[in-house]
Amino acid sequence: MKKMDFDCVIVGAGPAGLKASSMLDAEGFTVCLLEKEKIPGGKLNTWYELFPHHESAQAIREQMLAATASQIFTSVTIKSISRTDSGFCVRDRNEDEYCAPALLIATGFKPFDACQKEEYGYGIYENFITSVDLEQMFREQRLANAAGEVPRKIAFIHCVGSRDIKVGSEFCSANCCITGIKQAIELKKKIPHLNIYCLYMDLRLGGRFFEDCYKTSQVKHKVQFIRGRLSETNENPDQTIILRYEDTLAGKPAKLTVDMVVLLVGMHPDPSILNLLPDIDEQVGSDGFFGDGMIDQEGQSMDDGLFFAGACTGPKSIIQSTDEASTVAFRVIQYLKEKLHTETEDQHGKLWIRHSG
Amino acid sequence: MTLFEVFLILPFTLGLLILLGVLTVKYYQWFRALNPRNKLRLWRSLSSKQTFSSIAEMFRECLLHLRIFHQKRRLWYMHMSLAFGWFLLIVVGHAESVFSTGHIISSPWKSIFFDYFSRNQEAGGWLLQGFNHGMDLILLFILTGLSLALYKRINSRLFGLKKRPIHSYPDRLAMLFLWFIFPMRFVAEALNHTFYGGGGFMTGFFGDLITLPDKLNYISDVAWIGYSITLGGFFFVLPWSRYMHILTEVPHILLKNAHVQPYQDSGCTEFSIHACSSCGICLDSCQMTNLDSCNGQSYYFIRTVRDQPGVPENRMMNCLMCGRCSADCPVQVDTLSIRMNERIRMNDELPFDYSYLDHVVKKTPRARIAFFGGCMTQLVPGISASMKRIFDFYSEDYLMIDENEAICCGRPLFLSGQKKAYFEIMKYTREKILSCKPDLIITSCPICLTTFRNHYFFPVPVIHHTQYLESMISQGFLPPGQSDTKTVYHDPCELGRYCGIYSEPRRVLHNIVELQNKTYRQDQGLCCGGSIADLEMDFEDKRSIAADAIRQLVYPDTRVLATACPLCKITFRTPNIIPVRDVAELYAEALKISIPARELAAREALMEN
Amino acid sequence: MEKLFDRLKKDVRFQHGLTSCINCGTCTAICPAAAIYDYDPREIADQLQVDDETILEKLLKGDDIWYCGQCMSCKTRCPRDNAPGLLILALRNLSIETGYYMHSPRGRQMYALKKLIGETILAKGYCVHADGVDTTLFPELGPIWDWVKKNSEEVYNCFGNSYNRRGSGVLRKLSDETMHELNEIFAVTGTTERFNQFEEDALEQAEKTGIDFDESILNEYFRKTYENPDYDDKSQ
Amino acid sequence: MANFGFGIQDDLMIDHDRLSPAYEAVLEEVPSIAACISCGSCSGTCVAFFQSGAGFRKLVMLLKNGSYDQLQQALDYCQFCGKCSLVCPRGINTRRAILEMRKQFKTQGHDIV
Amino acid sequence: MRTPIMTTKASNIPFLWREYQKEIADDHYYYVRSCIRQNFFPGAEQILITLLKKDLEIDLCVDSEHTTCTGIAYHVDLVKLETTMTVNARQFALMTEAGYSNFLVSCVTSFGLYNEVLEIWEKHPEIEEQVRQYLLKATGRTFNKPKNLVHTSDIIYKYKDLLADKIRYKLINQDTGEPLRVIDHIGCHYAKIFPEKGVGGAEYPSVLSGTVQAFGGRSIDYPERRMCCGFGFRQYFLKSSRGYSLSTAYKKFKAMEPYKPDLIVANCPGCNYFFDRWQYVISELKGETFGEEGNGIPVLSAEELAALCLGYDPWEIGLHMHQTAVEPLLIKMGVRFDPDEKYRGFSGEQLKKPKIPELLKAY
Repeated sequence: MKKMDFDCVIVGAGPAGLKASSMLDAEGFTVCLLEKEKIPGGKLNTWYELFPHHESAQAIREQMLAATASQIFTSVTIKSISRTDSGFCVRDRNEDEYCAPALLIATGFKPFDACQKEEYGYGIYENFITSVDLEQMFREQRLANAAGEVPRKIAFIHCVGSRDIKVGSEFCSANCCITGIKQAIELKKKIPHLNIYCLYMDLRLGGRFFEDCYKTSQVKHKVQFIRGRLSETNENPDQTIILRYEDTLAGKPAKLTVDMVVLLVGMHPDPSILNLLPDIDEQVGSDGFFGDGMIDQEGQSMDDGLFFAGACTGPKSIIQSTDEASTVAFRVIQYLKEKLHTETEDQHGKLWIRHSG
Repeated sequence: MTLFEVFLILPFTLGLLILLGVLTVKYYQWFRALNPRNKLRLWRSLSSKQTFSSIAEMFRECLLHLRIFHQKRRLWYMHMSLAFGWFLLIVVGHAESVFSTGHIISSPWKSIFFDYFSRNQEAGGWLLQGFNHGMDLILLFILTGLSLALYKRINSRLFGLKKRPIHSYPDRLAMLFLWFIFPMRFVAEALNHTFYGGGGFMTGFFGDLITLPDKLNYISDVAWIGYSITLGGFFFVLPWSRYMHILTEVPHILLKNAHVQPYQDSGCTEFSIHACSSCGICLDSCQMTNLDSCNGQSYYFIRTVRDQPGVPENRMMNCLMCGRCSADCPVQVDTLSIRMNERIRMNDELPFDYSYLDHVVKKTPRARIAFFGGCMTQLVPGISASMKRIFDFYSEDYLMIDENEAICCGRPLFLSGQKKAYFEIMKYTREKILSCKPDLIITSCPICLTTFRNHYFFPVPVIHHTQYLESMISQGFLPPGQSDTKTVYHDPCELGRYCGIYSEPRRVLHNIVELQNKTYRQDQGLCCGGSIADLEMDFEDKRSIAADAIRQLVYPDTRVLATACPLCKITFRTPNIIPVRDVAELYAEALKISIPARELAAREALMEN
Repeated sequence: MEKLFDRLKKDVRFQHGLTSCINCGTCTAICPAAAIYDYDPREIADQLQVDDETILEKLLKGDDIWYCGQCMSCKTRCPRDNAPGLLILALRNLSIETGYYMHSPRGRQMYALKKLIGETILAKGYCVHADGVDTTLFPELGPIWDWVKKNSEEVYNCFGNSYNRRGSGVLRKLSDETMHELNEIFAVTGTTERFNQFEEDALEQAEKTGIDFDESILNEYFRKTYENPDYDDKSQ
Repeated sequence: MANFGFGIQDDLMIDHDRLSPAYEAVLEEVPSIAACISCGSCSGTCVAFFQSGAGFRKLVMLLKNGSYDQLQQALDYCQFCGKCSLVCPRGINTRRAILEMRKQFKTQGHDIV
Repeated sequence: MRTPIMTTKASNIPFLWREYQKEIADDHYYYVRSCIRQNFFPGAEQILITLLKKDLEIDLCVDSEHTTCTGIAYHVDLVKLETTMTVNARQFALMTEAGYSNFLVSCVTSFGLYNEVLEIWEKHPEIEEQVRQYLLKATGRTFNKPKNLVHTSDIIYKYKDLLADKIRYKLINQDTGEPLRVIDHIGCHYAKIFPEKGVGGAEYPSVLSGTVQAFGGRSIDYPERRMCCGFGFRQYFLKSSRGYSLSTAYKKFKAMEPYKPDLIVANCPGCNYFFDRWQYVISELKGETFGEEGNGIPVLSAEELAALCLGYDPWEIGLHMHQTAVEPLLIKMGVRFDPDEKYRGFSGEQLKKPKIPELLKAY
């Protein structure tokens, strides 16, 4: 039960949070990062290598941690967030209070729970994994199917939990396509004789060098791309999986038997923070992500000191969220400067101390 | 004749006999293989005065290698010294023996080993001395060439060759013998001088340097035998090596001047490929030599045809067929035809079915000019659009034959070796074009033009659109507009080397823009790299060739690269270095007036009334 | 003449059946018909996305719409909540209303179905009735069915004892009032009219192709359409 | 056996487990076909398309799916003009590939599966 | 200037269909029969009534005046949508007049159709209004929409545990003590059209598998499990396209073969019929049978299964009208039955036995 005062409280110590904090304390503001996990780094802790250049996620994480001087509180479970006259107060489970004029939400996203897409059989058949599970496998260096054997045929399923009204997510998660291709290449590097198939509807490879990845995967690694969305799956007695889909380029139903299926799960908004925030409804878009995604960033609540950055404002790659984080951080700085300036009119010392520090 | 002499002569004579034997057999077979029409051609030209010019050419090319002289001087000297020098050695040597012995007819070895046989006869006056010195001079002449040849192995750049050809094993063996022949002769003669005197200024001088006790005089005999063996060995290997060209060039020149081509004629092909001296100049002229991947240059190709039954596909298909190699070839081997033969042999039987084209060909309205754009032009609509505008301007009665329904001229099929399919397509295309009963056929695609000229046998003239434009200008219809855009013209392979159209486009351009390369050397045009003849090359390679060609073509201040082939235009676009325009497009721009002359006339008519 | 598409759009099944198609093919993947015929529900949905009269007319006159087996598996799968199965119903309905169904051999089979099912309904109030089906029309019914038919009274009366009689057991006879009501409904809602249309069109077709045609259920025209719709396409 | 007037029809479903030897062979010779993104530029420009109904992208697809009969028919229509190779955004050497396919079916005929 | 943003979606909260339970009323049902079942499996129709009335003491109204729902005619495009809706409306009217509000349907096609009609009315009240007009004009009747619409298999599922306590024979192989391997097939129109109308949704409906497990059997998952039986309405009714129906069913049989099922349970009269008869046809056409030693795989409906387990006499349930013999199953389960009674008629006389198929065994 202690009360701590900062200039800015950042919820979520993922890429966005860390980036923002590093920029803020470079400006001399005192910042605290609240992280619900045991260690900071957010999703960087779950990824193995990052697209498109296969950089090590761990290395990036270390860099980002090194870059920030802010206080990081881990294993923090937020109980409530309240708006005070001097800004915000975040109270966690053991009644500690973190108060600041500015609050930056960088809670990131939540991978789609593939169990919801029942016809795909994740959680029912053993040889189904999600792209997140695969990253885990990579990090543990054990690539094997349920029977513990090295797979010979693997299928990647695109758009799982994306662009699908039946699971209430009509948006495109934007990063699964490239993730799948990246993982396919990594797999092929580790298991040369592996046959890899990608079942896709469209390949949305907007980012820089993504197309190169795609072409490499085709020509160099012989990954086969089949245009058609998975419709249903079944398990054979030998635990291999039959995939049922249409080869939409041929206009005929098709089937494929594989040892293992990787579901490229979409990026969904994390509802856990939703109900904690004050006047939340007008902060959330129809897709459940924060903000309105307008180019006119004023849409983000400049006036009241509540800011959002990273994948909590829509599906983003790491580089995109850090970019956004820095822009938002800049706005936070402006906000704080104005606010503190107005404060200094009654108590001068504060400003002096602040800027001497 | 002593037993030793027999030993001395044996290797040489044996080699010579085997050589002559093999040669007669081979030549006889190849001659038999000539197809009757070509045989006839040959006889005709032999019985005409054509023969004399052929003989002159033999002298010029086989001995003096003048074509090389025009290209690479150092290389020329190397080749010439060896060829011409040896020739002289034989002729003068014979003369010498004739003079010394007295009888005109003397056994060859008498002259070959003259110094040996003329031992112990004291110097026969100043004339014989002169001969000795002359022979030494010739030998020196050859040895200088030889030393160059040796140096070429180390640094071919000195001779202006980017890449040194990698020879096959029989070639290397033959070369080894060849290299030893003249040094051996030199040594033999020198030693001969040491013990028995004679010889000229060089052999004499070196002979005097060596001082050995007389009882070692057999060394010189050994040297002579060595000489004989190298000679014999060389003769023995020759028929199975590239040195076959030394003799085969003679029939090759005769055939060439009788206009006998290797295309679809195995006999002529044999003569041609054996006439190739593997000098490696074609490696130099081939634009693909810069690509590390390529091994299809004519040098390697012809050697493979010569040495092994089946030619590996990539070697046969990986060629732009731009014709630069045969243009530069000192022996003028028709590499393109030979390549076509191989391609046809491989792919002629592939299945096809063009019956559906029956529906395509339909009656078209009559028109004076039939304009055939060709497939490639369809991808460059600018050309046909401009041509339309030009035709309208000159109020021509024309018809765009393949505007709506494209149909291929068939050359791509032909170049890939699918001859049967090609002639099938040709039927339809020909019919379609003639369906409008034109007086003149204009095409904007050099590829089509080549085919039309080679195989279509149209009853009416076929010209390229640049020729049409040129005729317009020469008739005095100068386009009103004249821009000062600095422009470089690129000669498309098929327009230049295949159809010999160089000056027309230049004259046209000269009248509408500021042409930077008015002067040109026939046959030296570069290839854009996009040739449909090449079936192996990756896109990246094609692009790099294009980029390379552009760099060679343009000047720093060049604004536009003009060409007269849609395919060149497309290919040059890929490296994205400089804007590429077709002559037609530039011409159309030069016609600033948008109202066609026809309408003008109509208006004037109105005014009058 | 009202545009075909406007008529189609009026059909509630069309409204429910098509929001927008992303051509993912989940429908075709599990479509039993697509695995057996040259048929692709995705394509049909896709074609209907644009208001193209000619395409629609081609569909209505063609064979494709008659291949669907109405299992509705497609509705479950579609990530955009379309239902090609419903579209098909709407299309077939329109095809019949416009008379285009006569252009397709498979469409023409409507007559056979009317004979088999339609008339049973109006006569007995059942879609299928034991008296109407036998192993000549439906050989797969098997020997057991011959046995049932032979002793229908004995067999069916075991279950409610009201076979073709008033009562509440199986295959009971429906009261005349009920049958009258049923016929009324058919008349009021325009299905009777449609039945007559089938008859007339069939007669016309039969005359065109010179095939015997009469009121009896098993006339030659019925047999031909029932057993092989392409009978007359053979000659062409 | 009894005759019911109907029978068990065979399944038209594409089986992607079945390998296509011809595809492997062509891929060996022309690796660039793996880069096909089925954009259809080739079909759009093909001079024989109105007849064959199969541009290069469809040829590759048929080859992959092992539907050789269709493929062969479409192959025979090709005029080899090479426009497809010029428009291909992935710079695939289409003409070489088609030549290779023709070879495959000349040597092996219908019976390869 | 701030743009208004919509509020967050409820559908973002995760939810598993498998655990989904639909609402099933406890009592007071108005019962409508199935055309196909009355013809081919009349026993199932009849036994259900006894089952509900006797064993579950449910108040059930068995009306003699309801007609077909015209479902088949509707799906073969014979009758217009309006007609079908009006006929269905008439059934509702009868229900209303009888003073009931829970509608019990025995046919899955009808079940789907009723649901669809209600859905349409829900979305388009004007259509409902029009249908009311039609009905009034044609019959002078009015109706209330049913509060609760359930399929017979739903009720059996609802009371499965209650029944499980009463049953005499479990789904257990008496010789081995192993639970019987049961294939469960759900009629397509049960949940595929409206997942929320079926127990467990469309992908893994537990309406049958749940019952089977409650009765001690083991329900098995196999490829093509969710595939249609192949009825295909017009595809089946026209001989020319009947191959569609057969081929689809054949595919399913081939898929389930490796799992050696002892029994197929379906909740749709049509599916029952096809699985039963196609086995016979396949045996005749291809000389191929799927069960052990040429017996074929017995096919039961949910009602028949429940009744059998409860110890009713197989012939009272009408199992003798199946083409694929059930005796092997009865023996496995240890059901006591009298073979001589099999072909006894209503009047009590012993009827002449039916012909025996060439390959498929019959007793």
